[in-house]
Amino acid sequence: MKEYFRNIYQAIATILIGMGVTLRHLFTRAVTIQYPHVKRELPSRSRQKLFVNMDDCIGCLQCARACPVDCITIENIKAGKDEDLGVTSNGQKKRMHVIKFDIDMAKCCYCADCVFPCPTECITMTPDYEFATYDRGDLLVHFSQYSAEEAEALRERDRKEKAALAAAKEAKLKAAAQAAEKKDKKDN
Amino acid sequence: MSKSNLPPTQFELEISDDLKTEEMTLSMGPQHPSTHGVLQVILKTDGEIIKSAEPVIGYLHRCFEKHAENVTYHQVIPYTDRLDYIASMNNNLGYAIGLERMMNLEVNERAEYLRVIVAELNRIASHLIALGTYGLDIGAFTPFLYVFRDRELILDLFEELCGARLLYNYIWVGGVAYDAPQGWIDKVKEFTDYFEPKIKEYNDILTFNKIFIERTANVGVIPPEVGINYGVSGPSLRGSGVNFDLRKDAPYSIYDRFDFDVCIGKGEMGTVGDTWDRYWVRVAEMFESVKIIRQACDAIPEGDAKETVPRNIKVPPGDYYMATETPRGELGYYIISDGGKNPNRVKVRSPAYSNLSVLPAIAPGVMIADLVAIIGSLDIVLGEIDR
Amino acid sequence: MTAQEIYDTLKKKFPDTVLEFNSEALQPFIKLDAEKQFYELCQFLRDDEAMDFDFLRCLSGVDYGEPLGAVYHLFSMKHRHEIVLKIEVAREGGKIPSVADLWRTADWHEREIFDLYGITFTNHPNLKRILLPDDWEGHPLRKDYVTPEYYNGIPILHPDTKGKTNE
Amino acid sequence: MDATVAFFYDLIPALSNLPDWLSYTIIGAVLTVGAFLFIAVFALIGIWLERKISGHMQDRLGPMEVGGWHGWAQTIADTVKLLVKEDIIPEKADKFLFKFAPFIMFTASMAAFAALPWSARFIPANLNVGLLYILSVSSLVVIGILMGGWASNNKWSLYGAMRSAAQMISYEIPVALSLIVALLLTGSMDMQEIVRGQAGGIFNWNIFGYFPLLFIAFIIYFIASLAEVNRTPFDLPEAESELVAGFMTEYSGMRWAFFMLAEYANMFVVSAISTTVFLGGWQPIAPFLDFIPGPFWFLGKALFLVLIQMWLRWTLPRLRVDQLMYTTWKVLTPFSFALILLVSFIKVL
Repeated sequence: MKEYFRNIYQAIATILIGMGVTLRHLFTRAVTIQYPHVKRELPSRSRQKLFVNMDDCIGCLQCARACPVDCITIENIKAGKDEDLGVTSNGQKKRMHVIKFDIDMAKCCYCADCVFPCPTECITMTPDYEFATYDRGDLLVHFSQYSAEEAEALRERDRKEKAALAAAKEAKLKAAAQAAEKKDKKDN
Repeated sequence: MSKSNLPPTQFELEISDDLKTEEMTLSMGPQHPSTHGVLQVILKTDGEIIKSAEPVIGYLHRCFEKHAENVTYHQVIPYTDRLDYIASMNNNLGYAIGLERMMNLEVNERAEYLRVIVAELNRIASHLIALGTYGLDIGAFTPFLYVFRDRELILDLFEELCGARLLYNYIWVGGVAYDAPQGWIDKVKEFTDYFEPKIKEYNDILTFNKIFIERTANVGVIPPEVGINYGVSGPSLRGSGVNFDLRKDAPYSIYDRFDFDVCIGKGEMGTVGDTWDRYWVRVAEMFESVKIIRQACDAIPEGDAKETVPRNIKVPPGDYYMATETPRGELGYYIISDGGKNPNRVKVRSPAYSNLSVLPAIAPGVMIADLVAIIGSLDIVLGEIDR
Repeated sequence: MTAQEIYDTLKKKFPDTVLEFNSEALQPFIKLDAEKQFYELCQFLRDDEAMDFDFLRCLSGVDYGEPLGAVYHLFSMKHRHEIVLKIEVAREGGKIPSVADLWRTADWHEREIFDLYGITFTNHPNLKRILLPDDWEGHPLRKDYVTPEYYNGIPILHPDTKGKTNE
Repeated sequence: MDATVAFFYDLIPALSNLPDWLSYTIIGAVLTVGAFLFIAVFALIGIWLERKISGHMQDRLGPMEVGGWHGWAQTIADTVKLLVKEDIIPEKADKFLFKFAPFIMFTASMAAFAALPWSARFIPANLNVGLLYILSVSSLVVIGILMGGWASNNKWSLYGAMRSAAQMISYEIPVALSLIVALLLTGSMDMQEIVRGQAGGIFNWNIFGYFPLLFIAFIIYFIASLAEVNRTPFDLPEAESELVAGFMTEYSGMRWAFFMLAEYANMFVVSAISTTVFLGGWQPIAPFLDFIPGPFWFLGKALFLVLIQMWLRWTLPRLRVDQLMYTTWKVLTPFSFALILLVSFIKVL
């Protein structure tokens, strides 16, 4: 019997305590913010959208290799001997035409693993978080500064160079083989 | 209970023979408000009383272990974040320490302290969610938002530290990804001072509420032998009165330097090992975490936290099982290395996986409403169960 | 008890089952033969007063290249000691006696290994797939597993969506 | 009906020139439409209030966007959305019962409005057993819930329906018993009579009669009425964390909106009954405040009780089924019996 009344007393008392808590909160300031109208300043380390400063990129592929989800695609063309592509802001010489530097933000897992290995600190995560789109394709960001024609021209040049190189190599091999043949004949 | 392994039941139904009853099969989930994700439980019920419950998992399987074999050691870390997404820091930690032990790597002192601070902060954040969702399962909505309010502050701290709010990729092999920014340690201290009184508020509105106690005490009792036999760990096992905390029993990182208690369930409101005890262990653990964080903040040395991070992770061939105490229990990484760039095998012994497996043993005989309470008190995260 | 002592005791009691002991490794392990008295050995480990391994921490399947294997990490709550057991079985038709009724943890873990490696556990109460759908083909964690292209007519491999949405 | 007809004849003298059947029909139709409009408006305001109160209790703001000032038009927007939503009936459902259930529930709660005394002169139907009438009509609600839950052909809905049947029938008893305590004091079931008996300021209200006996009766009635209208901590028929949405699981769109309307109408009805029986109905808080019209007091007091219902909802967890039964049969019912005994004993003395 005592237990019974104690239970009732406890129920009423704890319910009143709980109601006290909620009543107190009814008159405290809300902690939420009205998002689209009020925006929070994100800390500088905030990992949101990726950004690549192409002026500094040397096309070393470190970021693409570090990415655990393969969301970075880079295509490089070696610069010609007489071409000067300038230097990066920390003094490294650029040796590559980076004709393609695509980041698929739809795949990105925001781990920032690509940021650390970059030797020129050109790939960074920015605090920009508002990049929702209606089309998933729009999340594919092209960073390369080369236009499609320029890229194609460079590719063509590279193909030719490679072909020339291969031809030269073949010629060299042939010459070597001929020389060997001659030698063989001589020996015999 | 003897060592025979019959599942115990809460109470046997007494139904007279001439009463014609029929069992009903009920599929709870995978879309259900209180299965904490995509868990399905096939229930056989007699009225509201459950005859048997069979969890069906795998709806969130993301092939973590297969992935881990195909990426480099370092690239596994972002994937470990996604196991238990409520307590990512703790997931990073176990994997990193496992590899460090295999590589025999000393870790920078400051990094060790930072690791402990973030791991304990994350433990608080995770327990807060456990509290809130548990209240939600019982039907109290308001505490849920109070805990989110305070968890947000922890996430803000993390965001300032490493830029991410949920999936941190912060604890690396050999150290941490970022050193603490200026004044961050003070902010953590400020947070602990703010947070401690808040726990009393949760107690007022939820923990000691009579209805809440009635709903949770004496429900879903896991006897200690059963819990151990089923591999239950963490707060769920400690709620049954078993003193087993890897931070104390097999200290990793620098946990042996801190003074804290292991909280175990004492059956204050009912039987030892009931859902209220499991809940209460979590509340008490938040106090302990605050204690650890305070000590760590006071003792943290100056230095470069990234000093000991190796450029290339070369793991000698061998295998190692690294178990750490996450908010949910013993998280084990069984890592096998063949000396190559990628791990040969990363097996995750996820605590929630084993914790959930005890459900068929304790569910029979309880009501549907109690089943919800039991699932809530086990504090499962399906991301970790299904991996 | 140290791993060495455990090994000595086991070697004495189950000379056929215990194959090899490695104390050099980071975590000393005992290699066992699955076909001979494995279950009895596990029962002994659990029930013996001096052993009292009541907590099966982890049970992992491993692909060792040619053979498949299972690794048991045992822990005693009372004595706070631990031991690692390793088993190797044949790639095709490998069988291990189930310990699910000794440690109920093993129930789900064995199902998982069956699911992902295809090792059969004899006497398991409910051996079926756990993580993957019941009608999945193959055992994905084997090293020689080839991802199928379709599952029930659903493409598995993600089409390369770079630059466009999937139409 | 006579009082109401007289009231309307006073209001619009032209009505009295019409034949009786026509004027009665017109008055009836006007009252029905009025009640419906009142319920709709009250539900709109009530849901908005509920959102705002829960928001502020939880340290947030609640709806703020639609309509400008504190999102006042949010519920209106939601209603429009519900109205234009696709009407989905599960294929395996019992279609007739499924369609019918929300309206039964709504009709039952609306019927109770007929006997609420709004002011000294205005009561739609002045029955001499007004209280009994309200109690009996409002218990029809359970039929609507049971029908909806069964017809949905969903196990969760069925659970919700079964729970609500058990719950509401059990809670009828403490509701009725605690009202009897007050009736003993007033000696009438006529709503107007009950209110008139409480004239003369706050201390003459029934709640303070034989203090604290009737105060306890009021608390019992309030708790039991929470169960009657399925509010937390007794919201087991809905129990979103256990039964998804209970008997409403399969409902959407307009039919769901009717369930919602009925719920809020019920909230108002039970509050109105406690206002009438315990809190002095349309009587002002003190005699000198007589100049403020009755409906203001009546509405104000009822709204106050509705607010307390909301306050409780956002504070408390939910009971389990057996604990719910425990509460009614082992706590509320014995207490109200004891009160009846005590009050009648005192009365006899």
